[in-house]
Amino acid sequence: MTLSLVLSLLALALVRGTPILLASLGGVLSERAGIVNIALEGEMTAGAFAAALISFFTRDPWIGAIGGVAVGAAVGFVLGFAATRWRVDQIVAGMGINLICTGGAAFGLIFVFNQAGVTPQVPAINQALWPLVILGILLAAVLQWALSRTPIGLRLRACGENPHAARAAGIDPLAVRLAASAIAGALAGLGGVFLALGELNLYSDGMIAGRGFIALAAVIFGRWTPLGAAGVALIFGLLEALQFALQGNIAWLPSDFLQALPYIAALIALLGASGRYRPPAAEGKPYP
Amino acid sequence: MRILARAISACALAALVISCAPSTESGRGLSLGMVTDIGGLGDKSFNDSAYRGLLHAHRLLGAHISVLQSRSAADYQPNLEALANERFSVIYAIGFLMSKDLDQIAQDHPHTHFAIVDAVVNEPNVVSITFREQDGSFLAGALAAMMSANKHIAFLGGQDIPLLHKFEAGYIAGAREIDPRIKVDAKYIGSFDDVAAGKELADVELNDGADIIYAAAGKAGMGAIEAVETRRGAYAIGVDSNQDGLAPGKVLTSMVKRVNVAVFDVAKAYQDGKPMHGHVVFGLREGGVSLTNFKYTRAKIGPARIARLARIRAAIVDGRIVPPATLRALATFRPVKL
Amino acid sequence: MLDAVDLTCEAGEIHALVGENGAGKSTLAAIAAGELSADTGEIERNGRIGLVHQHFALIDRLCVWENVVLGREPRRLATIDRGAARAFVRDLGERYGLDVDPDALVEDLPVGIRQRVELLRELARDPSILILDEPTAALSPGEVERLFSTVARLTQNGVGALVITHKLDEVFAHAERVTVLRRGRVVERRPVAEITRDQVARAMIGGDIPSIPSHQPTNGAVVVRVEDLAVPGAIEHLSLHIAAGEILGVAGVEGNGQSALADALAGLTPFRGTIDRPAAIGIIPQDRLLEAVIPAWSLVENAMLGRERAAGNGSWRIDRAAARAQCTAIVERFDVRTESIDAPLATLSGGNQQKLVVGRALIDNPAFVIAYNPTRGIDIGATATVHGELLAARNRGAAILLVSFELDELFALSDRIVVIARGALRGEFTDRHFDRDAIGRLMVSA
Amino acid sequence: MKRESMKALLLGTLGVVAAMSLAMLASHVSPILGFNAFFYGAFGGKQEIAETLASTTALLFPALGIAIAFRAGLFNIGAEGQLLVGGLLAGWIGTRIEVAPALAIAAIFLAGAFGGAVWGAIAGWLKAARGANEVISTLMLNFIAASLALYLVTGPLRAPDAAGPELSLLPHAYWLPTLLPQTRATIALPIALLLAFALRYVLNRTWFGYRLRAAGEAPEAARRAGISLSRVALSAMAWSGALAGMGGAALVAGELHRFNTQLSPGYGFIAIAVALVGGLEPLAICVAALAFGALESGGLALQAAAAVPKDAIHVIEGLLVFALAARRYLGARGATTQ
Repeated sequence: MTLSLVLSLLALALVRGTPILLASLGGVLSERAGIVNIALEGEMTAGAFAAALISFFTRDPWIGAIGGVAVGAAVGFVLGFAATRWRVDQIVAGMGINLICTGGAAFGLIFVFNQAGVTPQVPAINQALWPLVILGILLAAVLQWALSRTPIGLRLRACGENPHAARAAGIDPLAVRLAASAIAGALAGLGGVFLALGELNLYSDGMIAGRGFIALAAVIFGRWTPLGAAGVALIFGLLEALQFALQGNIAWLPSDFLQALPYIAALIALLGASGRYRPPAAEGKPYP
Repeated sequence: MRILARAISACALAALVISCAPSTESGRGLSLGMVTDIGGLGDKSFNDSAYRGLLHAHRLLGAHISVLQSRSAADYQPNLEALANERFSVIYAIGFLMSKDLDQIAQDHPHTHFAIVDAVVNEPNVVSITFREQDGSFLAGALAAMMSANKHIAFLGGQDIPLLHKFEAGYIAGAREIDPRIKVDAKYIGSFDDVAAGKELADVELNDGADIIYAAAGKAGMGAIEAVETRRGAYAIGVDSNQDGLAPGKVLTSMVKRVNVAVFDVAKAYQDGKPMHGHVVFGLREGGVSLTNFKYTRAKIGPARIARLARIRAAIVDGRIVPPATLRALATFRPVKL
Repeated sequence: MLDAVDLTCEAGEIHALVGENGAGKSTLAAIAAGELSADTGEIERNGRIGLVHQHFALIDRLCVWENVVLGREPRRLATIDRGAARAFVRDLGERYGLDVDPDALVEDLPVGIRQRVELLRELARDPSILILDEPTAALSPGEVERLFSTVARLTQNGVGALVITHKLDEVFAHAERVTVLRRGRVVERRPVAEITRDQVARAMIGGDIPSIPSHQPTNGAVVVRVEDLAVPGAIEHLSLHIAAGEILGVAGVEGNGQSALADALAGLTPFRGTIDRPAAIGIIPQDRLLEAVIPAWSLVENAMLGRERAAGNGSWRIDRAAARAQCTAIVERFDVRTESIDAPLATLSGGNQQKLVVGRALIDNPAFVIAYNPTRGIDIGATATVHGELLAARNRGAAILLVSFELDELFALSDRIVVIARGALRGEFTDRHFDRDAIGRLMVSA
Repeated sequence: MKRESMKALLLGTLGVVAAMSLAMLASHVSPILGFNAFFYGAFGGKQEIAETLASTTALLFPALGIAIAFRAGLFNIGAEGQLLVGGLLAGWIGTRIEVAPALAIAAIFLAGAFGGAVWGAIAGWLKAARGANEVISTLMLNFIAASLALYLVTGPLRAPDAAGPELSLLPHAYWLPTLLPQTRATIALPIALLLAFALRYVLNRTWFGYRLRAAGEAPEAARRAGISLSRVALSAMAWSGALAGMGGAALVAGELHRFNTQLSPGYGFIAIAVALVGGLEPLAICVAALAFGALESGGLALQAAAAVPKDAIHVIEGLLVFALAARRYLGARGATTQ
């Protein structure tokens, strides 16, 4: 294998991994604040759809990108609000949000564009693909640092571990959780923007294709740390890239097996990790 | 008590049922029903193409039309059943996966006229429409081989299933017709929906040195077109619908599968009182499959190559070349001296 | 919970608040510290009231300094000034004699140290009054002395200390005034010098102190034998034996291998060495809510836990009539006060919950019983019932391993006491000749 | 029933109705017409009721399975994969055996249960032996199941007559007997209902169910009481998968009459919502499954009559999940203020 092939493989791994990475960072934030986030898939969908929609009407992809992030944040806010103020079971709320977002986007296509399945081509920010990849990795580092080194990070962690103790220290756990959930939505939305406007120039039903759930796995595999989750997301991207590269080159290996390769690798990794996966102590528990 | 509460809550929805009454279409005049496969409308591919045929019939023949989309294989049967019960004149099953369901329903509704695309159902009231995708793909492969500067081309499939092997086998054979030693990569995305993965996989093929990509992957195939857009000297070939306009100049041509023509023809024949029956094959000769007219790429391709394509097309039409329809047949395919 | 309580704590005094569990002490403390709000009445605070919780309200997976500075972090630009935070914790520790490594993870710390962290956290907020809720429940005698010397240092600096406790020894050794709370009302308040122990005790329970059945000499064969036990990270080379009709008390500071010993004997943790014990075994776990019961479930369902197959008489289905009968038997014999055996266990007081747990462990007359802090956090009446039942089981011939952090309890019940420290036995006291000072020294020996 | 609970319930229902009306108005359909179509589609006639019952059945099996795992404290999101593997094995066995129909149907269900159980048990074993997080493992196993099924049906198990990713039709005699003639409401529904009662009995009346609930409710207390959490994890996941796998078998033998890799439109995921809305109580889950089944089949009819897209029904399902979850909150608050 030549150096250029290796480099292109790594480049593909980064592109493939970044949307998962962005969503998983959101997952880390909200879960460290104590909110289980299985709504990442829906938030990515909402972000991607809104970005394409807004870019189409404003003809300005940057407004579209910002809009996608904002809509992702709004969805995250709804999840956070339901989980904190209404005390709705967080998994139930996440399920509901996933259903509403995927269905809503499909419906929006008909309603707005009067065509099913896919938007027309919209102005995109393809030139920002690599800056976004770098932004993702930087964000992981910044969040890692912020969680361990800043007052906000400490308070966020405290709310995920023991909201009662946080309350006693003068912190409002509900506000922190709500904010974390909204930021998580924004990050997942950015993941959707990356796909819709960074890599492509459209929204298409089913285009998120389970990346939000893979991001959730990255959160857990990465042991609820930003760098860990980012690493897992990128390794996953690398496995996918390998799968792409190997297809057709190993005649006796069916493509279906290769397509399952990243998931099989994840299972084997689980075997070896012999799981001391401890989620934040108060995760999923409503407060007060 | 809690169970009771839940039961009542579910029943509250049901309480609104009382208002219901049958809303069956009266079905005067020509009415056309269509059931899509899982790809659904918006696949930029054969469901959309069939829908265009339906719209055409609506405009030209004044037909009432209705489309039901399916979310899983389990939806085919009820969707077909629902249309049959609403007494549509002609009911189209778009996709080979519906053949077994249609067989049953056609027997249950002997007075309804059905059409199925991409499969053969042997019932008197069913017209089966299949296409010789390998023929059109053969031409696509030949064009790709002629256009490739690297002598390296690629195929990008949605899922690794027999239907797509027709595209793959025809494409590879067509390329070998031009250059027996040409390198052809064939990769499958594993999905018809994941547009980003389509683009990424196309990028892999381009990085490996391929410069022409034939994408038979429904919506996901749009990713391949995006992938070639920013690459100098790289081109894509679209599939099913005319995708040349998605990236003018970068899509050499599209291997159009004219489901719309077939759909319209079936409706027209029905209205004229001469409904089609049996197995109708749409190949190159019937205009069922063809390459587009190189609207944006004619200059790039040049008259010599276009003339050679015409010669190959003629050879397929008169049977001198028989493009392989399976990967097994591909193994024994030998280029024909024209 | 509380009814027209008034209480003052003055600067520089140690004020003891005593009462049975459930008398309302913790509620009062929470209201005073502003964590709960009262329906009527008012709290007048001169400065901040700090509260050191009974069940420490620390964040386990943060380190010491993070817990201490949470909410008022020293900053350098946008970040936490970690150097300053560590120095702050160290200085505070030195000033009050509370020696803790600022970078240690709280969950790795033994209970005694955690309490210091909790103290530090409150002291960091410059309280004018400090409330300590049951501060000595899990401390060794030495640590208790140390705690009170810290408190004394605080009061010298003008801080008022309200110490909630039920240990009268501490009241008479350290406090200046004592307030007795019973059923949410103040029933006695006097300077310590003007009241006797007996008067305080009577005020607490509103009557005579229940007596514990006496020890009858027994002479059974050895039924539990542990040889050269080792549990990685907790215990090394530990050997002991327990005879039928004997209560073996294990004294030690929490976190010195007691849990590993109990778990190994119960078959819950892997170990090396040999354990020879009867198959029939009754277990009273240490943390009731986490390890022993399912609070949302009914008494009947809780009474079955661990005995669910027995409730079906070997069949795969549960015989509900038999299960109810057994639950009723436990409720009656062990004096569990409840309106119904179908009520959720959470509706019962801690003492009654614990009586059910003890009853479940003893009802089948097991030959071997492991009792881990069997009376932690329950009232005197329930404590007396539990002690009585343990002795009754002993007198019937059961071998009992009693792990307790309350020396008084060990002295009252044990036939023999072994002292455990750092995962090994450090001494043994037989024939009920127990030397409090010697045991205290062994508990902290290396 | 408490007044607050009633009020919240009414509000939730009104919310869903309002959302549906908005959706219809947005697609230029009169809500009266739309609701008419919706309820007619769900309950309007024999065929419609049968379709509702068929969707109910398809959701009920995996929802009951999910309830088992959730009650044991295991977040099994792998019902989709378990259903697929169960269906695959059922569809394969059904084309391989030649015995009396009753025996064959039993064998098909057993095969489905076995396939699903194996797939669930993998995650259970990973949890029991290695402490692996079941969320990740079941999620990964979903993807693997999809790839495995596609490989097997297009590769080693490929049927000679198959055009797509599916196996041959089951012999007609092995098709599940129907409840209503000429419909897809089959005896799978009473089987599922029976299973719901059995599950309720097992959970509440047997020591196995007791251990399962104890392990889910208070794992540490259960462990200290001598209940092996590993064994519970393994058996709960196996039984959970078995029920989901039987759902696959029911789809294969009752609706499609063959295995197809696209046999489920995500029943395994929607069933999570069904199980949660039913509060993980088997009998309440039956009611919830009926409500979701009506939504599914009514939604399918809605797209025919009112051109509301097939996925829009997910919005309504999501709102229903939210409304019921919020109802529980409002109900709980009502209880504490009394």
